[in-house]
Amino acid sequence: MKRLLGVALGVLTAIGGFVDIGDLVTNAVVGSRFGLSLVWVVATGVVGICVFANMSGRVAAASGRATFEVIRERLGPRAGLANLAASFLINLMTVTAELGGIALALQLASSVQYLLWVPVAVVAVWLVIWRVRFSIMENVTGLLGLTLIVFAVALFLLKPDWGSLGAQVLAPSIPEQETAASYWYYAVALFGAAMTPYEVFFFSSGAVEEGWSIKDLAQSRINVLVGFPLGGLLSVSIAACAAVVLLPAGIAVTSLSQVILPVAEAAGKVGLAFVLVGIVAATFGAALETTLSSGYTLAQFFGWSWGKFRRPAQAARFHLSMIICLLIGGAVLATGVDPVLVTEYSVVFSAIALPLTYLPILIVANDPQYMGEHVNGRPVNMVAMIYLVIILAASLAAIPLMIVTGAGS
Amino acid sequence: MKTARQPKYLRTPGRTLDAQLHLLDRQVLDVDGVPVTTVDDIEISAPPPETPIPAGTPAPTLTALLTGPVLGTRIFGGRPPSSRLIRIPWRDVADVGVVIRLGVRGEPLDADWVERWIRDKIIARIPGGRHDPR
Amino acid sequence: MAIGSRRSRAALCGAWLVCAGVAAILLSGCAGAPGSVPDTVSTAVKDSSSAVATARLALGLDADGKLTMAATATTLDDSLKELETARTTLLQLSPTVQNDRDLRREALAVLDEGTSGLTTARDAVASTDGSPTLQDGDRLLEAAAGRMSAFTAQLGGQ
Amino acid sequence: MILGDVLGTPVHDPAGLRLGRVADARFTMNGPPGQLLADARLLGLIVSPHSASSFLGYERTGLARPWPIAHLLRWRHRGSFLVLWADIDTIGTDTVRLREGFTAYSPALNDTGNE
Repeated sequence: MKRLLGVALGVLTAIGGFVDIGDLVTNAVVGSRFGLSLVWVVATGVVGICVFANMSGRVAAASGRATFEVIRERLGPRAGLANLAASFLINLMTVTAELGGIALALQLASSVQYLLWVPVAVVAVWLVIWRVRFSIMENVTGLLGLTLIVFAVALFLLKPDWGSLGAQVLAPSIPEQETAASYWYYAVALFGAAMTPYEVFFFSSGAVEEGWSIKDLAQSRINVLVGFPLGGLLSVSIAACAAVVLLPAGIAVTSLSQVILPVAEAAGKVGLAFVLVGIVAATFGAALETTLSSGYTLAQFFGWSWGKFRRPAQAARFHLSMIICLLIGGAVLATGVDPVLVTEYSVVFSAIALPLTYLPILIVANDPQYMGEHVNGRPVNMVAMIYLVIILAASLAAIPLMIVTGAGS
Repeated sequence: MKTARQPKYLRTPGRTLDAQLHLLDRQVLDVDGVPVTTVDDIEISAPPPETPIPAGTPAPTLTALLTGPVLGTRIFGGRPPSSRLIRIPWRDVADVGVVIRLGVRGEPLDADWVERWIRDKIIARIPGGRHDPR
Repeated sequence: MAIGSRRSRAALCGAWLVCAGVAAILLSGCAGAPGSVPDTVSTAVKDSSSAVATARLALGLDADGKLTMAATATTLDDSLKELETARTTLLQLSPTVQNDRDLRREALAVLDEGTSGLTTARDAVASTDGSPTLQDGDRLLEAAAGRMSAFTAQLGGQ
Repeated sequence: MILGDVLGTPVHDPAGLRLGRVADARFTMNGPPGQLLADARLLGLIVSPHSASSFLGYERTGLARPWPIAHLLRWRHRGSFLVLWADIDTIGTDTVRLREGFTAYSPALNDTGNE
């Protein structure tokens, strides 16, 4: 019984933790402009993140090595540093975007200007990182994030034309008012949002934080294989709500306030309350994860002592670097830059940096010196290789598409 | 190049370590399992460069693992002065595996001075800095 | 030293590539799609009409009691910001021929109508003495939306 | 001497013919025991004729998965060989010169790439 509860808790937090500001914004933007014609990208991304998150978790459990240690060891210092620079920059952008997301959601709840909420968000995130135990942090934000299920409920309450939605999913076509370049630009963005590298850094480092061993792998596999696809379904329902309410009204999403309108239409103030709690929890959780990931990547590249399971004084550089990241994120937001815009850029940059992260994981997951008997099976390798090709294509296409479309405008 | 295509096999007694494959860029843990640094480079006791090595010179040995500024020069070129190298002597190394384990505590090592400085000057001064999260 | 310089050259080359890439992205991001005056005008009006539609949706939900005052106010603020951004892009244009100048003048007039509708709507939400009413705001926004879609249709017909 | 200075240096035979670059250095731990581990003596250098770039851990081991990556890297590393310390004449900053009549050994490690 206790074991079953553990599994359920793991799955639920995986669902609630899946969606972050990147998923929220990108899915709503895409839904309001392209309907459900890009759902296939979300599905592709979710399968990809399942494969690689699982692999990085297995490497961490079998060898005790987190992802960025592996990246440095395999790519060497130069390519490793290039990856560190890219990943760290993206992480910083994502931290900024998540902090902005918290502040924007609090503005929607209070009508107090979001810039005034930014310092509150920064301090709150830091306090949790400084004091709260890793597992409590994970479970609380994950469970509260589950309230985002209200998007799926809202979709049913809206009583959409399921046939036409289904047709958009199964026979995707580019809406006539949009160009092919924009379509593919948002395909790359959605892919980047689903496969953000920080999830793998966080997942594998979390495995070390919680001291996983091989026998915990079954549990983690269920969390990933059930939780992530359901989280993906949540992403799709965000897009579907936008496609049902906003697309026909001629609204292209550019701010967080537009994302919540379909829920309010379907479920009124109760729905609004749920969605605001969900957004705050999801962005707060993701702000914690990305801030920790910034610390993890730096510490693992340079070999510093890291981990929330240690006293802060026993991982001094790790904690200092996270404090600096949070301060930078807050400072960037204070310039008045639009957090939604930062989010859109961060997911595309994620897509660019994907290959350098996923290749070393795949290689090490095949190395018996690290893995013992738990090396990748042939089917996993095959799927992973296919994904490596997709990842490479998305990464190469991202910058040209960004320039051609003027970043999707 | 003919020699390279039909190589002879050499059997060596004892354990073999390839620098790139087994040592460089690996995590170094101290005797308590606390991360100390990463192996940024290796120092060997070879004769000075550019001088012919007389036949029969005994093979150089691996004297120390290096860290610190040497990482920057390994990536961007150049070479730090010998005095700025931070050394972890080979005699302190207890095991080489997926990680390199030391047989000593990391605390007093030179490789840990930045960590100590940041801990004592900043992190430990923030309330709760020594609080055990578990 | 030969090795050092070779390495630093390779590293420098990589650094340059990264910088160039970042610069290209920033330029493309800041400048937006470099387009003609009619393209920019059309994008600006389209963005504005999306903002006006958002405001109307929010007002409707507010009237039905489905949206809290804080959420309505924030949504209207965001819509106003969007309109202002569109307006700024139009003002930054430097049209060279009469046709383009006319186009920009008309577009600015259309946007102004949207702005006044939004201002009225915000006043209605904040109002404590019952005037203007939400209906006043919605009526103005509806008129603005009509002019925007007519303008877009006219642009498309050209 | 720092190993990073040697890695990547071009290797020439006594006649001045370029053989490749130093890809790695091999040590054996059969010296007199030190404090914790035996001393690691330099056995020789691994020379790769085509590229001295990183091999992502596929160096000289039997590892063949995942399929194209392992094969691609092995192909880039084809023709590499091990020269023993005794066959090295000079280690300079821009060349490593080998002695007359040096022997090229197979660089392969055994199965696990370890012991």
